[in-house]
Amino acid sequence: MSSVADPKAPPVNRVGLSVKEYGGLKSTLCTGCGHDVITRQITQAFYEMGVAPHKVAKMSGIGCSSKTTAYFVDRGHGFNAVHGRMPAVATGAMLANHGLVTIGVSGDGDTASIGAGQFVHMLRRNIPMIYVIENNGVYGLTKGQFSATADLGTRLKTGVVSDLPPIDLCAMAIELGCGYVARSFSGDMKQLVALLKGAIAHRGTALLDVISPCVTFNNHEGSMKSYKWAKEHEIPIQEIGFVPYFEEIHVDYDPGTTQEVELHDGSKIRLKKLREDYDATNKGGALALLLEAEQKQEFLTGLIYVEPSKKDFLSLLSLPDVPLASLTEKETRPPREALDKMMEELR
Amino acid sequence: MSSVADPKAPPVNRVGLSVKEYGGLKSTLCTGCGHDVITRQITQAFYEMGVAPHKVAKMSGIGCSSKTTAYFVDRGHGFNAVHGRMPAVATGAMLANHGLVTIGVSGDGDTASIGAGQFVHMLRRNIPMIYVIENNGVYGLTKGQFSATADLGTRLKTGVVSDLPPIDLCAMAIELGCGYVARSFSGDMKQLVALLKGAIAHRGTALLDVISPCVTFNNHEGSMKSYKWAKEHEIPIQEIGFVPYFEEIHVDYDPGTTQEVELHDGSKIRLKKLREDYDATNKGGALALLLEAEQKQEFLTGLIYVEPSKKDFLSLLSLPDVPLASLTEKETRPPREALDKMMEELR
Amino acid sequence: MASVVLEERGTQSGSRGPEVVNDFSIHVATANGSGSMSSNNILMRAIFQMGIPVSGKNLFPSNIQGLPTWFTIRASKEGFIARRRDIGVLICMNPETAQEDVKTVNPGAAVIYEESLNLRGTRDDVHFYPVPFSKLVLELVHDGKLRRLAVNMIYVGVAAWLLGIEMEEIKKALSKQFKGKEKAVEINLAAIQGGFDWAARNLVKSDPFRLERMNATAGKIIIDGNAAAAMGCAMAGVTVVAWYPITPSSSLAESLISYCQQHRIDPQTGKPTFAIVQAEDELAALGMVMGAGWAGARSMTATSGPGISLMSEFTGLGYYAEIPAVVFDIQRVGPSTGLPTRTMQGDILSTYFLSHGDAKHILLIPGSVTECYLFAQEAFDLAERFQTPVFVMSDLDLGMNNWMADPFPYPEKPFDRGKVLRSSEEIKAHIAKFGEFARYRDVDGDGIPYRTLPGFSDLPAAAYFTRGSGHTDHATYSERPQDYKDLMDRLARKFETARRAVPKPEKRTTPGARVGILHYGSSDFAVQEARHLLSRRGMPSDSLRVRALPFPAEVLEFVASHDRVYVVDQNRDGQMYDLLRLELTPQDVARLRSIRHYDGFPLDAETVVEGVEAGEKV
Amino acid sequence: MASVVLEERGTQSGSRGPEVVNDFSIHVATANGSGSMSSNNILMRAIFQMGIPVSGKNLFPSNIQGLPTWFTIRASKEGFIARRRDIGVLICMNPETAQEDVKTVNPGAAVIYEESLNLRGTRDDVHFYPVPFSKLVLELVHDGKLRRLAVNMIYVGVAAWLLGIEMEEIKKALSKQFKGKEKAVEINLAAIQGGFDWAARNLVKSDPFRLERMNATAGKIIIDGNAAAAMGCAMAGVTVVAWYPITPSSSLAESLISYCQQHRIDPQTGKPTFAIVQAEDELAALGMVMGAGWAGARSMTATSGPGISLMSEFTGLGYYAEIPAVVFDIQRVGPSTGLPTRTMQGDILSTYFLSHGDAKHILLIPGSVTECYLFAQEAFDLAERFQTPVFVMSDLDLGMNNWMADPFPYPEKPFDRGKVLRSSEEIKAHIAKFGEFARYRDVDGDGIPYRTLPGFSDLPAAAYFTRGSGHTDHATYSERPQDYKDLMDRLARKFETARRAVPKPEKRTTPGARVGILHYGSSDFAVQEARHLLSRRGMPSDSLRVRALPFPAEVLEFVASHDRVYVVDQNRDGQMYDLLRLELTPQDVARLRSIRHYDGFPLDAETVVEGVEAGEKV
Ligand SMILES: Cc1ncc(C[n+]2csc(CCOP(=O)(O)OP(=O)(O)O)c2C)c(N)n1
Ligand SMILES: Cc1ncc(C[n+]2csc(CCOP(=O)(O)OP(=O)(O)O)c2C)c(N)n1
Ligand code: SF4
Ligand code: SF4
Ligand SMILES: [Mg+2]
Ligand SMILES: [Mg+2]
Repeated sequence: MSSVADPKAPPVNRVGLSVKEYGGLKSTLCTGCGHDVITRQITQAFYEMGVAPHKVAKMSGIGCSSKTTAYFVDRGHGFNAVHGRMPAVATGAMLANHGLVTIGVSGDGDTASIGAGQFVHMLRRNIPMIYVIENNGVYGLTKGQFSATADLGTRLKTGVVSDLPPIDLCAMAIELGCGYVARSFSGDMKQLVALLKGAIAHRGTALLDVISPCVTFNNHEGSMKSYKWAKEHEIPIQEIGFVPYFEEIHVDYDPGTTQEVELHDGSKIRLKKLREDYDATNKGGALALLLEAEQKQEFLTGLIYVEPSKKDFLSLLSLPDVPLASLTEKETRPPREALDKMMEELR
Repeated sequence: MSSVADPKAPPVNRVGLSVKEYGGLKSTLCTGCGHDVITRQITQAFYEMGVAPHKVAKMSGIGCSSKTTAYFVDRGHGFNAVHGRMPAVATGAMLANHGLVTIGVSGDGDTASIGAGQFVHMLRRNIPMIYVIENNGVYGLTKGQFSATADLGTRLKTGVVSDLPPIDLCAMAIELGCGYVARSFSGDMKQLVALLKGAIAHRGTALLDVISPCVTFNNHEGSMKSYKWAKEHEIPIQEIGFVPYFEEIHVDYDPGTTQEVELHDGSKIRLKKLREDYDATNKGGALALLLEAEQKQEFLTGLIYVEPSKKDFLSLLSLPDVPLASLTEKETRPPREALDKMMEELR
Repeated sequence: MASVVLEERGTQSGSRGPEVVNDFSIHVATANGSGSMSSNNILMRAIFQMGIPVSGKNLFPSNIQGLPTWFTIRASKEGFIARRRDIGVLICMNPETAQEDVKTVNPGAAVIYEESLNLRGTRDDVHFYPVPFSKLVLELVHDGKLRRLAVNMIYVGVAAWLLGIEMEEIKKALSKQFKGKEKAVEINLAAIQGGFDWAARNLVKSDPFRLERMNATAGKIIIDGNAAAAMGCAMAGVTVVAWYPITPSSSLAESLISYCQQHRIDPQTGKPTFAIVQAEDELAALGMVMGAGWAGARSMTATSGPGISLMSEFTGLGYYAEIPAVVFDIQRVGPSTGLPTRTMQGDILSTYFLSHGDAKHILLIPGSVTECYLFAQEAFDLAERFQTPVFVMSDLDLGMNNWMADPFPYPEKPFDRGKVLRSSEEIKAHIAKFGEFARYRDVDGDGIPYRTLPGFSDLPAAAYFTRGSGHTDHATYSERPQDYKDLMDRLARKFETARRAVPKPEKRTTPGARVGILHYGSSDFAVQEARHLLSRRGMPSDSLRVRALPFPAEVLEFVASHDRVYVVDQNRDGQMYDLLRLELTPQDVARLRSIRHYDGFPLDAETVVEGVEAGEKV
Repeated sequence: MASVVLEERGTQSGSRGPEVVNDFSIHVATANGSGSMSSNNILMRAIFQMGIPVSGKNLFPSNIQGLPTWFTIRASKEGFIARRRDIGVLICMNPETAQEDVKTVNPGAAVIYEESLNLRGTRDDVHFYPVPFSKLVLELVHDGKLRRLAVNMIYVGVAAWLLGIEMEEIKKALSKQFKGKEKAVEINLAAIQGGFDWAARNLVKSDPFRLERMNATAGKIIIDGNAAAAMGCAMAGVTVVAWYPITPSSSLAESLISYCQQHRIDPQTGKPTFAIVQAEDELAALGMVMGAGWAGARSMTATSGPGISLMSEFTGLGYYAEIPAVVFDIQRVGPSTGLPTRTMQGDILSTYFLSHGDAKHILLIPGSVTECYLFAQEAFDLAERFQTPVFVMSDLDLGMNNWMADPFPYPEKPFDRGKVLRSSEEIKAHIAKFGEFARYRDVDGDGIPYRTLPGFSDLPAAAYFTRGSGHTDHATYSERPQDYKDLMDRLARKFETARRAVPKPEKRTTPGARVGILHYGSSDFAVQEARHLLSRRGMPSDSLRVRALPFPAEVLEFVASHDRVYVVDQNRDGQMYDLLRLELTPQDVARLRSIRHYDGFPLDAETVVEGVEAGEKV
């Protein structure tokens, strides 16, 4: 909770910044687009966590969803890359500067269709970044064709029905060893902001598959990614509380009904179970849950799987503390002796 | 069982061809390469199933493994495409001519590294083809770098150790709805040929992830894809029998210990359980099994998951019986009236 | 009140000059996704139905809702339908841009605008017509949900009154637009009529612009190039389509889907004679097309710049392994994502040389919607004849905008399926004639080998192995230097054969012309208008429109036979100009001048005129 | 017996002509993976250590074991180290190709072969030396497992005896080869000595070829271009490397890994000052490089043709969004998979124009291992200076073969990190000077803007948004025609600045020369030898080696100052010849002639001589 000095001044967070200073440009998305709701939650989460905005790297591909990185934290650097290949660009940025707090925003087309390959390898490497999929089951920016996450049997306005099974990006992520896997809904702001704060606290890829209705092309009767459908079908598996490491509150909770998980930075995420003793730290159980949800076509949300201890890619490389990007000629050009030695071996 | 007329003549299969007529060019792989063993089993399986060789389409990407399509059934057409993108080419070929019996041969690099994206979408579409991964954990043709299936902790001759988790292509396939998922070992010919015959009998993508040691770059002490390691660690989960639809034998079996599954063409695959009541038709169980194997670093082989009834991509398109490739101007150029109608709408 | 004021302005603006009849353009400024598209179509069609040559261009943003969009309708009694810089009539519906929009019009222009925008003060040399659209819509449309769209119908009515568009034709266009939807027709008609009546009661016309019936569009159609190309593909018997959505090519694939569903269902079986697949990306799309072409289908994909870049590797495979494929590139502004909704001819050079290594490709460049239809068919014949990827280089202006044309002719030419041995009989006959079947052997000197198809014949001789690596003429693997050289030389020979087979350029002459204009694709409309203007100004010119690469001999002859030839490119680097320099003799290169237009807007005649006049120092 | 017969042959073949000393090539034919590489290296190094200029070329198949491989060692007292067509000494170890191999040698050549191959009958104009290798190996090597490899050491001994290679130098080379591995040295030495002794006892020399000590290699090194380039990258302070294995570029990345592990570990922390990642494919590799370059790292990738094709889209992003990146293209024979283990300069043109839309790139073209080392460093400076992808166009011949060179100089020039504002102070100073920070504004006329780096400054002004779509000079999204045009014009201006900054061409002259030879990259060795031969035949010539694109002014001047200029391309389509035609005046284009070599083998001097002589109708 932020200390308010001047009563007229807006409240500020622990680094002394107001929520305004985490804002971005005015959105150019359709009024009511689910993506804009997510943008607001991202802004809020970065503000509440007191992340230094200039350390934020906002990576995205191409799509309406990918545009949103311009709409938050404009004191951070943004990179709107090419379609479906943002994970590689984010990986490169993190290699150059592991001090960045990187958030990738992508769409279901950007990730599950053209981007499936890079998505797989980002997860395998466990690149330390938050990866948000603004999932509306269609290609919004190209006017509403089905993406690879379109639900079986869902219908476009044109009447076309999706006859291929959707790719469950959460299941895929868990399968590939991702240590923070959540599904949410842009209509469920309270849950979403908690999950985002947890993602900021996690070290490694934090995946959020957020159902985010496309009001223009996929929000009608018969769509299974509409606000209406999602609202009616959402089944949260937990009530999610988040206790940041920098806040010293001790509320007791009942371990029987609530699971507490300590994250990399010391923050704690509290999962009040709404589904009889579901253990979010059990990989097998998580996969089973998703399979069951798929078979029953249930729309489950919450922190599906969490495993905070897994090593991320950068620590495997044992990089120096100074970011590689900060190294200068002094540190990176070998001395004359080194060259002489190399030459000697070639004589 | 082939009927032998002239005692001197070689035995022939039900379409009257000898096994020789399913052969190909001489292999140019290293002597002892696991891939050559697989080539022989493929030859044998096509022979025993009596597949018309000229109907066979042999698709591959780039790699030592991908070269092998030239070494069997050279009365079929082969297509050695580009690296990692063979699934798309195979998909196109099947769209043009669904009468082809298509087998794709790929490597772990070709499939799990550069090919991950197309692999995912081939599985999602359930393209009717046999997809064999000759998995040696390295890029053989480029001299032995790790691929994305290299096991955690495995070591190259150079001493480099793999510190990323391997991608389990079988788990991925099951996750993505593949209806025939098997893991085998090129050293286990009996099992492999049975699985291949089952794959020919299946309609839809039939995935075989075959551990196939690279004797030149990954067959040393410390490698977890060497003949030695595989031989010592292989744990078959079933003993596999195959009864082709064209053979009328009735052997009784004990449903308690053996699971019989009828495949698309009427053939039956018999799974004599070696692992206490493992049910290969249970998706959840299959995923759990693979997860357990991963955690224990067990090398399980057999038919891990089978679901013969799932619709393949071509039937979803309800294509005509005549292959599209056979259609002529007569069937494919709309009549004058059609054009007139289109013009009318534009006046 | 307004009207009075207006009259005065009208007088002041001193433009009681001569009437301007059937020769001006109407510019409608709205916000994207505000549903003005139908209104604009109705305006355009009504004018068209009055027998007046017309064209409609949509200048839209890469956005789904909210950003500014402009629609320009050009009426031209002389039949010029290129973009025109000067705006006669402006309809301001977008508060965001109104101030800017007014600045862009010519003195004497008519400006219809939402009253509350208060534009009157901004200029005193134009005719202002303030209209209380937001008030009117409340009276005219009772269902609140419909108002956002219906308000656009009101300006149709106002414009109809102001310019003399016949209400009968408006009604016809309206019911065509909402075919079958009675309710919609009714509501929108009320709005249009309401706008018309209000204008009649409250406005006094002071501007010179008027439309009157003539007879220059009888029997003609209006269509966009992508729909025309799709129609051509359907008529060409395409059987396998793999695509990935990308602006401005998506509508080609989507029109193709609907044409095929209507006209490509087998009457006997009721089954489709085609398969259309939305691929996961462009690499996969072309990969599928390659597989299908190899297996004997007529296969195609449609994309734009970024997709072309991703197709580079597979294109090289198609060139080297000789696999037929048709690729439509509906060009937009690059490089990279660039301006996805703006037009350019920016991929000509990189597509001609697409792929690493030595490779050159056949490019067809349609210059009208009719050619989009014809070249789509030509492309499949050439792809199968030459067993190689063929690119149809359209662009956003041609592909997504509305163009007038004569009805398309029914194809008389039978399909050319190329040198395919489709059965054991044909293979046996081939062997009898040539001794054997060798997949990559040039048996008759044109550089084109024969091919068989997988699964079509059980003769052992029928099978061959396709690969992107070195191969002999028997399609067996080879690293022999001579085998490689022979193959590459034959491919070069095949390309020379193609030079004689691709569509010849289109030449237009004016007596006494010493200078020529060489252009291609959608530039034709502006270039022909420019020639007209140049002639008027005493500078006759000939023009040659390149319709395909490699250049047929006629192209070189045209250059050789003119003092100076102005090459018109819609790109920064003069890509066609460069390609010409690679094939012309030094003497002829000396005749070339380069005119380049690259701001994302379609080319207009003035730009060409200015370029030529600058060069000729008039 | 053998020897006697041989003597007769020797006599008969009547080649008791003059001795050929230190000027011939040795051709070793073996099977791939048979472990002959070490033997060949030892032969080459021993000759090198005798002070004789030498080069070694490996002609290997795209296969790991079993297919034929040839290794050619050229000794040249004059220091010519290009490929040479005629073979003086042939060592036949591969039964598969022996018959063919013998046909390829010149009359009078010496042929060492495995006795059992029975080649004697095949020709009577060469000197045959049958050697019972398989028998000998049984006697000489007791450990059966080692015989497959050791048999190759025997021919080293035989050749040493036959050609007069000093055993002392052989021993030195041997222990260098198996540094530290005592046992291996011992066993192999036994085999070599055994071969030597057997030859001394059983052969009688009848051929004219001999090697004798001279002093032309003192202090020189032998290295392949990929190792040299890797060394350059390590010295250039590369910090992020992302690569995907592909022949012939893999060894660049792999050498870089080992050089970095040895020389790029921070002595204080013991941690690496670099990150090298094996990406999942080339799209990802360049994507990572882009991300790293954007974030401030010196980042690079290495690939070959197919990878270049896959990098097309990201390259366009780098050009348009202005992101530094270094890409090594070790060219091999394309298109498609082509001949992966053969050499060509086939990607020059497509890489120069890589990406859809208008784009041109800086290409550096090293012509020696020394330049591989130097240009690797130059590339990082240029990439950061011009904020764009820079391509280093090497090839398989240069990259994977062994070349003699003087030791590389230690870099004196400090890094050029380009216009980067690395701290709040620098940003404030910039704002003070220019009023504000605008990421894409050209503040000083060279077309190059300033940039900041993510995370380096908390000034709100420091942050900007990078995108591949249209943008203003403030890096905000824009579709305004003028913004687009301004950006593209500035990029063209920046490219002109680069024209003045890239390495100038290297000119060599001969008094009285009227003709010039213009070439690039690995062609230099053959071209300089060709000039030598041409002069001898009375035709002096100058040469200009292009070392970078865009062409510096000197290139145009060279052409203008010669009657005829022969452009030497190692590709089918004369790619550099074409690029020149795009920039020269018509008069100068008329001076150009094109010489093209494209069979996958390295260029040799004869080809150039023949080309020039044909053109000059000598
Ligand atoms: C290489 C390439 N292919 C195609 C496109 C066209 N395109 C732009 S966005 C998009 C899909 C966006 O869908 P999604 O990622 O779900 O984002 P959404 O708009 O639905 O939020 C496509 C296909 C492109 N920009 N680049
Ligand atoms: C686009 C592209 N990148 C890289 C290569 C080089 N390359 C050829 S094969 C191969 C990997 C092969 O590994 P795998 O698929 O496992 O087959 P294996 O040789 O191990 O059987 C690579 C990287 C290529 N041919 N094309
Ligand atoms: S089109 Fe859909 S996804 Fe795109 S902005 Fe509009 S509502 Fe959002
Ligand atoms: S390198 Fe390995 S994979 Fe390739 S052929 Fe040899 S053994 Fe087989
Ligand atoms: Mg979407
Ligand atoms: Mg492998």
